[in-house]
Amino acid sequence: MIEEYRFHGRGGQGAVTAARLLVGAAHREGRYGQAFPHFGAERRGAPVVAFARISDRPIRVHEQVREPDVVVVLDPTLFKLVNVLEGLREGGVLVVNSKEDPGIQGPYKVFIVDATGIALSLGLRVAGWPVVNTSILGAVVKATGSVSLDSVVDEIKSNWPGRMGEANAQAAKLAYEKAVRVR
Amino acid sequence: MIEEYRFHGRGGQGAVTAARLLVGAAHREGRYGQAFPHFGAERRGAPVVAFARISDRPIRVHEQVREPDVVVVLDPTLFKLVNVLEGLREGGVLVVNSKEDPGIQGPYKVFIVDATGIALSLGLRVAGWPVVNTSILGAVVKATGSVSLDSVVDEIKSNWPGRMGEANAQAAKLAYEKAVRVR
Amino acid sequence: MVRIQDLPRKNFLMPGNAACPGCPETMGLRYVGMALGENAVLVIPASCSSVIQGIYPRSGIGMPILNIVFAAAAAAASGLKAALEIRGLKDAQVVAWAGDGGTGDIGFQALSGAAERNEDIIYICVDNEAYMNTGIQRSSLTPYGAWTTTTWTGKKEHKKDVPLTLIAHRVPYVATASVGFPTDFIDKLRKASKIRGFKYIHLHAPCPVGWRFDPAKTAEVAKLAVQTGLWILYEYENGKFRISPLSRPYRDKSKRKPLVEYIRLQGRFRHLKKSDIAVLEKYVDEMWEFYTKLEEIYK
Amino acid sequence: MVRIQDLPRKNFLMPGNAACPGCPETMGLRYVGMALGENAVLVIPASCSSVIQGIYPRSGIGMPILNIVFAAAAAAASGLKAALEIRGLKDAQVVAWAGDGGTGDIGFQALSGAAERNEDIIYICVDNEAYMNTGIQRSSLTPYGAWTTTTWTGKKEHKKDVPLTLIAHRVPYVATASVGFPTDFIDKLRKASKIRGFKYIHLHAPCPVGWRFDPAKTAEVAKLAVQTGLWILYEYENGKFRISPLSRPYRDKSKRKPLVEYIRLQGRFRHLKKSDIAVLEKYVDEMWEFYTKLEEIYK
Amino acid sequence: MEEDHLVLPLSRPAPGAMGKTGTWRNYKPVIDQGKCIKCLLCWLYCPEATIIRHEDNSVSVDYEYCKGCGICANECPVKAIEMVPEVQGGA
Amino acid sequence: MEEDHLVLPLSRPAPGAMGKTGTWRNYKPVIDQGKCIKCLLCWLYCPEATIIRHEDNSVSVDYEYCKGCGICANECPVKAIEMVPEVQGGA
Amino acid sequence: MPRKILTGNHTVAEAVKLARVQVIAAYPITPQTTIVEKLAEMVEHGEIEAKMIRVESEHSALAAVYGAAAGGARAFTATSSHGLLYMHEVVWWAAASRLPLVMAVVTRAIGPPWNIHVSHEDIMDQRDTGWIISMAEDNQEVLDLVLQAFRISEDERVYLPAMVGLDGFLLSHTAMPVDVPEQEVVDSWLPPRLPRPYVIEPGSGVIMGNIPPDEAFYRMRHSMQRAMYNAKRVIEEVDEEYYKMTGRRYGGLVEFYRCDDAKYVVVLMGTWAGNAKEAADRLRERGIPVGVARIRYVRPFPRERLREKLLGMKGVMVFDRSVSMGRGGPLHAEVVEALEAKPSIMGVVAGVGGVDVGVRDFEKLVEDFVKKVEEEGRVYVNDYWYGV
Amino acid sequence: MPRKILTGNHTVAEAVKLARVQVIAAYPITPQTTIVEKLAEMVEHGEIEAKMIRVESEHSALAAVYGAAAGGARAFTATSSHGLLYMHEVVWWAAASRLPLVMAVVTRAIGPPWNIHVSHEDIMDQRDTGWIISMAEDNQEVLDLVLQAFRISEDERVYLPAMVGLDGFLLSHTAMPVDVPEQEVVDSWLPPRLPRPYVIEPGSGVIMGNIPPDEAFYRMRHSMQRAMYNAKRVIEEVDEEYYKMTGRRYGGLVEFYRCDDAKYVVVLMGTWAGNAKEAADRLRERGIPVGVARIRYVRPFPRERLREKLLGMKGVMVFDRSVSMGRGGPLHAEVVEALEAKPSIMGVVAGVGGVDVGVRDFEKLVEDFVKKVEEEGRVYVNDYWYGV
Ligand SMILES: Cc1ncc(C[n+]2csc(CCOP(=O)(O)OP(=O)(O)O)c2C)c(N)n1
Ligand SMILES: Cc1ncc(C[n+]2csc(CCOP(=O)(O)OP(=O)(O)O)c2C)c(N)n1
Ligand code: SF4
Ligand code: SF4
Ligand code: SF4
Ligand code: SF4
Ligand code: SF4
Ligand code: SF4
Ligand SMILES: [Mg+2]
Ligand SMILES: [Mg+2]
Repeated sequence: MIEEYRFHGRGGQGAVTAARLLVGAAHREGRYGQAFPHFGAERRGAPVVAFARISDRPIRVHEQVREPDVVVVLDPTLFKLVNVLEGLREGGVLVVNSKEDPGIQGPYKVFIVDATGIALSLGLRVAGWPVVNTSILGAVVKATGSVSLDSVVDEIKSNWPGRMGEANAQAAKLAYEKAVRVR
Repeated sequence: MIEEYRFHGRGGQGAVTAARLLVGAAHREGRYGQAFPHFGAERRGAPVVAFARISDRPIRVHEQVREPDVVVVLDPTLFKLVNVLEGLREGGVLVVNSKEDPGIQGPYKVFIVDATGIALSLGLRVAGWPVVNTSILGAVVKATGSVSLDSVVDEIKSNWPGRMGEANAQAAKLAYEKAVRVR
Repeated sequence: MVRIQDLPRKNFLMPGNAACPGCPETMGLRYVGMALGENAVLVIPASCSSVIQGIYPRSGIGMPILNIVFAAAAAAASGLKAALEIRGLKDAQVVAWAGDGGTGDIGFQALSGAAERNEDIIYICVDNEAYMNTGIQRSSLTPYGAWTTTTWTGKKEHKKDVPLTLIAHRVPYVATASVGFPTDFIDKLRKASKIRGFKYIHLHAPCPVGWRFDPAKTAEVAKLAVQTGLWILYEYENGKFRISPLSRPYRDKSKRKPLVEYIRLQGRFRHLKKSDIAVLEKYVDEMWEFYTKLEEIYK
Repeated sequence: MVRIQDLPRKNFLMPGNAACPGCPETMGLRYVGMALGENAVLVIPASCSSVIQGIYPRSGIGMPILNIVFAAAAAAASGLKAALEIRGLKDAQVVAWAGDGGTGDIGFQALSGAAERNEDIIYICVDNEAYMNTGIQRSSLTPYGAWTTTTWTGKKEHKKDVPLTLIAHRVPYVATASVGFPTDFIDKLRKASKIRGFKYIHLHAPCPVGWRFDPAKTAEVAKLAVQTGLWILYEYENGKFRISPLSRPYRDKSKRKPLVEYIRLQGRFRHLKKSDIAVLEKYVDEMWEFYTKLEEIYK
Repeated sequence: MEEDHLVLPLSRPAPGAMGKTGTWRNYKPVIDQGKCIKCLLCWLYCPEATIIRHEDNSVSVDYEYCKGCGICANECPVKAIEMVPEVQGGA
Repeated sequence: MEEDHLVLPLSRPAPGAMGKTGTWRNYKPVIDQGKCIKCLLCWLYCPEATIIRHEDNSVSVDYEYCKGCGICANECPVKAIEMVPEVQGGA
Repeated sequence: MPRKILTGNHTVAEAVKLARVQVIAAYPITPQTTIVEKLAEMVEHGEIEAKMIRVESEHSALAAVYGAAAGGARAFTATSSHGLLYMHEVVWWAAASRLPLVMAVVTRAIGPPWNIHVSHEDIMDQRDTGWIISMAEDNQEVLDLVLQAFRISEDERVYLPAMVGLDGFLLSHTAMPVDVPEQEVVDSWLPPRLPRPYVIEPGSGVIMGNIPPDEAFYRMRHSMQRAMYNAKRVIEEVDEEYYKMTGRRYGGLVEFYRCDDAKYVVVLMGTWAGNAKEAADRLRERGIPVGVARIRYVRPFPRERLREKLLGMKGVMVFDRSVSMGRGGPLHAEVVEALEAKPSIMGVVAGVGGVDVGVRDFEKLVEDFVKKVEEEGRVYVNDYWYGV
Repeated sequence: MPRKILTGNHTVAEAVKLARVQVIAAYPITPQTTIVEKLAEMVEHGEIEAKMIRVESEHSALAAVYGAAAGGARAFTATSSHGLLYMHEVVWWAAASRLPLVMAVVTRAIGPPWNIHVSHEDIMDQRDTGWIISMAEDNQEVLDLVLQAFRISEDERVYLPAMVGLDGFLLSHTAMPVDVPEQEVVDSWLPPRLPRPYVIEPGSGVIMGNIPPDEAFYRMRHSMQRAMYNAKRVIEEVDEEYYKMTGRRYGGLVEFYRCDDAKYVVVLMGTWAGNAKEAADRLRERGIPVGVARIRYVRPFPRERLREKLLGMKGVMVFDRSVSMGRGGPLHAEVVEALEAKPSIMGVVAGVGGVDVGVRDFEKLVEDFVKKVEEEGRVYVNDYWYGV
């Protein structure tokens, strides 16, 4: 079985990186994965999409993720702009960076976490923007259990050695703790 | 039947023009023709070759003239440099710009004319070189009878209107008169 | 110089286009529209401006555009102009609008050819000092020391002086401009539109994404380039060269703001060592020395 | 200047090559061989010099040659140099040898790129002022008024000043030379071979076929170009510009031979009207004025 | 009428060629009309043409498309424009 | 050894890549050794490398390849070279 | 109709003049050069009212006439070999822009080593680009094809640029008789170019070429292929019209020479077809029933016409004057394709321009194909465009 | 062998590093750019001992690495789409020079309109040029193909440049696991480049590319085709060797996936082959016996391998991610060719480079062909080179 993920973010928020880190974490567990952006001009602030696949077997499928198992929303404002639920499978998981229940209807499991708040509390900013892509991964782990928090933390640390890595790993851990299922 | 001609000259002597004029003359008589150079870098003084075909029917053959009916040599020194007789058919015609019998052996008709002398006598020079291509055409007419002298003269005049044309036409006429068969 | 109040109200740039926030190219495009109005017809080679147009079947730029392959702006513009002229549309202003890469690198030959033939077009180089559309790679117009994704430790060569090479072509009109000084740019465009033959305008266009500065500061950085003396505004017109009034004060080195003010705003220069900054400072001094003398030559 | 007697005896040009009688390009090639000897490796784009080599499997040029597509001399030379350097062949002199068309037109972009990167090569433009290999068509370096088979009534634009555009690139070395003054050319080549970085030498090369003069007069016409002041020999070296001793006398206009002496020898100028000649005369004066001032700037 | 053999690569100028770019914004320029001296600099420098210039040269913002770059605020000589965080995302 | 799959576009320097170019000649340079001052200008300017420079800097012509351009004669400062018509063709 | 002795290149120039071309840009290259020279002469002597842009390269030559076509002018260029390769990027660009435009290609070999002689690599190399590509056998046909190229290229059912190939030296430098129609005759048949399908000019409000969604891109490409298919009909029509005007017709996409009763057919294009016809005649004299199918249009490729005629032959011999290295002659493969292969075969064109083609797309397409084969026994489809 | 998560483009860079490339020149273009960026980073950080030439265009990029190859260095470039078109002239030149060289091509659509997404027009457009052309399915294969490309290109039986295609975004920007071999392992298998088949350097006395007689030219072209045929063997060998080293092999020229017991086969190349395999599996679950033939090398084209396997199939479906406008999918025509057509067919490659082919040549060739058909019943010849 292949798990399919779609990440919604804004240009500059690192949705693609989130997808890559997730696949990296799976890889640490001996699994296979694939991470790729939606191929368009990425503009700062503009809605962007990235995808990931994870599987126990090598993945040879190369198509857009049309019916994701998991949708990750890095920025709650995106609900107003795009249909983040498009194609989400029945019983699928939605993970949202949000302080409050987005009030989704449908046969989905919904998790929220205040990734922005966590990032800011740890001083994680780039060019003024809170770095939410690492923190939200913690929530994804909590929601799906597909990869372990340790793997995500290791992957984050090996991507940014030093202090940056520590803080980002800390964000993921905090998000893991704080994420809650609201539906 | 297609008559095939090969012209030997030197870069600057106008062998290609001679071939074109001959075809033009044939065209005036309602016949068909084809004139083309041997396709290489033409350098002043270097041996060059041009070809012509004449026929009563449209010509659709496009290949090098391999077995000419007529070989025209614009410069007698070429005998030493190239095998002007190559492929010349049995009974074929050789027309040479020369004061004296070149002493050719073989089953050919050989005509000579002092085209250089005629050109110089008429003041036909370009950049110091005697213009032999028009004069020798007169000899070709005499030797082959394939086209009429009038057609050649007309063709020459329409190519160079004015005095230049007159002189060149005169050269052709003189050569026609003076050409002699030596074999 | 034209007063802002007197500029036309009509928009030739459509909101909702695909430019990044704070984009200098859209700024420049607006000024082209203001200066040339309905007469402008653009020829745009591959660049940020091809993407800025947004997604078919809409366009974020409100002027007729012939998009063209990267290397061919000046050539396509030459042909387009010939056609419009032969069809009697004499007022049409054919404007090639190309980036620094499309001008000084892959399009340089076509540009030089059109200049030599003295084609009656306006060629504008919108110079953000790198290949921005493909994600910040070095161009020949990237300045010394600047980080790009193909010069991780800073570029080793100085910026190619494209307008000077155009002066060496002895075309009727060459000017430099800056998005920091729109009315100067608009004046130059309008002057160019009245000259027959080849007109070249080189527009300095600081890019927040590629230069790594806050998008609010595009105009500020552009102005600083002029005020520090790094970017000299001038005109070369029918054999006469003169430094534009806005730059003239900076002939006097003491009037120039310190170069570091400009450098410090930009992430691309973050890694610069003192010695690198000295190289750039020396470069500024040499440019001024040179261009001041050029005023003497082409008087 | 090197004495003729001291020039090496070895021939780097093979007799029996395919050049026309009186060819200036073969003259130039001989001097390259004399100057650089066994170290020279040529990169030759499409031009008369590609044909001059004669027919496979022989070559009429006695130096290693990489023939290359028309537009790519400077780029291929850059790569060749990189390879030889990385392989430790430090003494190799990679020489791009291109015509005026291959330099100022279709090869201009690659040239400019290599110059900007400051590639360690010698680029020689052998300038016979037209596309000779294809039978005398206009190039951007064809002078005003000259007949070619694409300018039947004479070219309308002035000669593109390619060496000046190279100076505008601020490369280490730019020089002009003439086949009429071989030792000057050889000196410049030898100097260039000792400089690291990009060296550009522009060799004036009157062509009897294309310019329509008696092949015996190639050197004579070349010398006249200098003596009438039309062709100025100079060097630009590390930011310093100086007119070469052989041309220096002609700063003084009265020392120059009348331009018509040069013009009258050439069939390509036969149709020139007085007014056309005046245009050329004015051009000469302006060039001298300009270059004399340039000596001031780059002192 | 688009024919099967003639689907041309042609576009027409229209706002929103990249969608409602106002949604890209993290900060929103708010003009204090009281402070504004109608110098039009914000209008001149706005890279998006989203400063609307009114008949009387007063100015307002087209929030549907304004990308929130902040240039208008930065260039306003009297600091009449403030960049206010959008509720969402920004910080 | 040329292999079937490896016929390379390579040449080697050799005289006569265009044949015996001496045959192109209409005029032939003849040096008057008596007049010659061994200045080597003819050698320097000859575009064909067909002025042979001897050990003692005296010169002679390689008639096999000399194309007869006449530059040597034109440049000889003492007019020691004469261009003589070849028997044939010339005038 | 006066008959003149003209080289192929001068024939091209005559045709360009007769077509009242308005903008010319070209860059010299052997053996095309005398076209440029002649046109320059005509322009400078006022024999033709056109602007000539003396560009600095072929990339610019095609870009310039392309710009002119976008500006509504009738435009022309010519090149050969390396020139064609150097402008190759713009060749693609011009076709997908759907602008009418005509280019003469004097065929020549590609180096290294340098070789200026005839070979078809250069023109065959353009066969994917979306240009109409024709090849002449003699200079008369050169004239006719160039004139017709303007008609076809400007036909509203087509709107694609057109290339006319003539063999280097064999035609370009060979003088032969050519019937040159009177200007009025041509004028009556080839009216001034209309500003179609669009013109970039002040007020036109037209933007050519900005980024589309992938699916729109795929539709645009499909529409080019449709235009190519339309061109097959248009070419045959124009051949007929031209016949009415001049008494000359060639058979449209393919000329079949003595094929009706042939058992063996030689397929080729260009000048050497004349030699092949002559050879066929000789072989027939010796009792061997040979015909010649001369491909006049490489693009659109006359699959159906060839199939119609050649499927029942005993032997077909395809002569290629070029090779697709590592495969074989390009005409050869396409002729064989036209004559089909053994299993059922379907060609699918998909995924072009990034359109996503995923597992389920494959699944569906293959299933449909299988069903069809099972039902119909044998299926053969050339280019199925998925979802257009 | 450490496994890393790499995008296709970074995989290319890793392979280039492992191959100890000495000279790199490349020009950025989406979606190739991150290759250039990564290599620039590696060079500047001393991770790879190479000279990087930051050229001003793709024409110069390929000319520069070509010059470097002529100078004896191992050289590499990468491009895509318009970049590939812009360098197209040099693509031809490099191949006929017979110099080893490797280029990565990130496949992308050609404009207008601008489109940066995957499409195979760009790489298929190179199929005549004389380059070895391979296409990867995933990033692991990208790495393996790039490394193998150096071996194949530098093999003395081949000496042709090699292109490795990877699909834009689908591979270039997709991160996936890649086993990266150790440097020593690669070193042991890919020794430093030898100065073969020639080097232009002081004292070499070698002139590359001056004009030959037409017949010599024709022989040179034939020798390229021979080298292509040799490459078929070399590629299969290298695949085996590589297997011994890494445990990975792909089947050489074509990968046949579940074809042995298939009745229907999908033929295609590139990344979407994965989707097709997945679809085949699903269809098989539903009882439809489908296989996939993934073309790994477009050049040399695996005619024989395809023929061997597919001739007996009931249905063959060829997927082209590009189109030769006015004909159809380029793979399609070539696959059909490999499966032969109905009449006897002979492909002749002749007249290339201007070699004169006259009436009698045709006469003789046709006569021989007829004789052969009459004697043997059915004849099929792909590329007969006349007189070589
Ligand atoms: C022949 C070709 N090579 C490369 C590209 C890719 N490309 C598109 S835009 C661009 C950079 C443009 O840089 P510049 O001209 O400075 O314009 P900017 O993007 O900075 O506005 C590049 C490399 C292309 N489209 N065509
Ligand atoms: C891309 C390309 N375009 C055109 C040509 C044809 N061509 C070969 S040499 C030449 C002219 C060369 O002129 P120049 O560079 O001045 O050298 P010259 O022949 O005068 O020595 C031309 C146009 C070519 N080989 N390649
Ligand atoms: S990268 Fe810079 S120039 Fe390009 S669109 Fe963004 S802001 Fe404008
Ligand atoms: S045309 Fe001129 S430059 Fe060319 S080979 Fe002849 S003489 Fe030399
Ligand atoms: S924030 Fe930027 S886009 Fe918005 S109105 Fe101000 S200047 Fe314009
Ligand atoms: S810049 Fe400030 S003062 Fe000027 S018009 Fe805008 S808001 Fe008003
Ligand atoms: S005539 Fe010309 S080729 Fe012969 S020796 Fe004298 S200079 Fe040399
Ligand atoms: S130029 Fe005259 S004097 Fe000088 S070496 Fe030659 S022949 Fe002797
Ligand atoms: Mg830029
Ligand atoms: Mg020249």
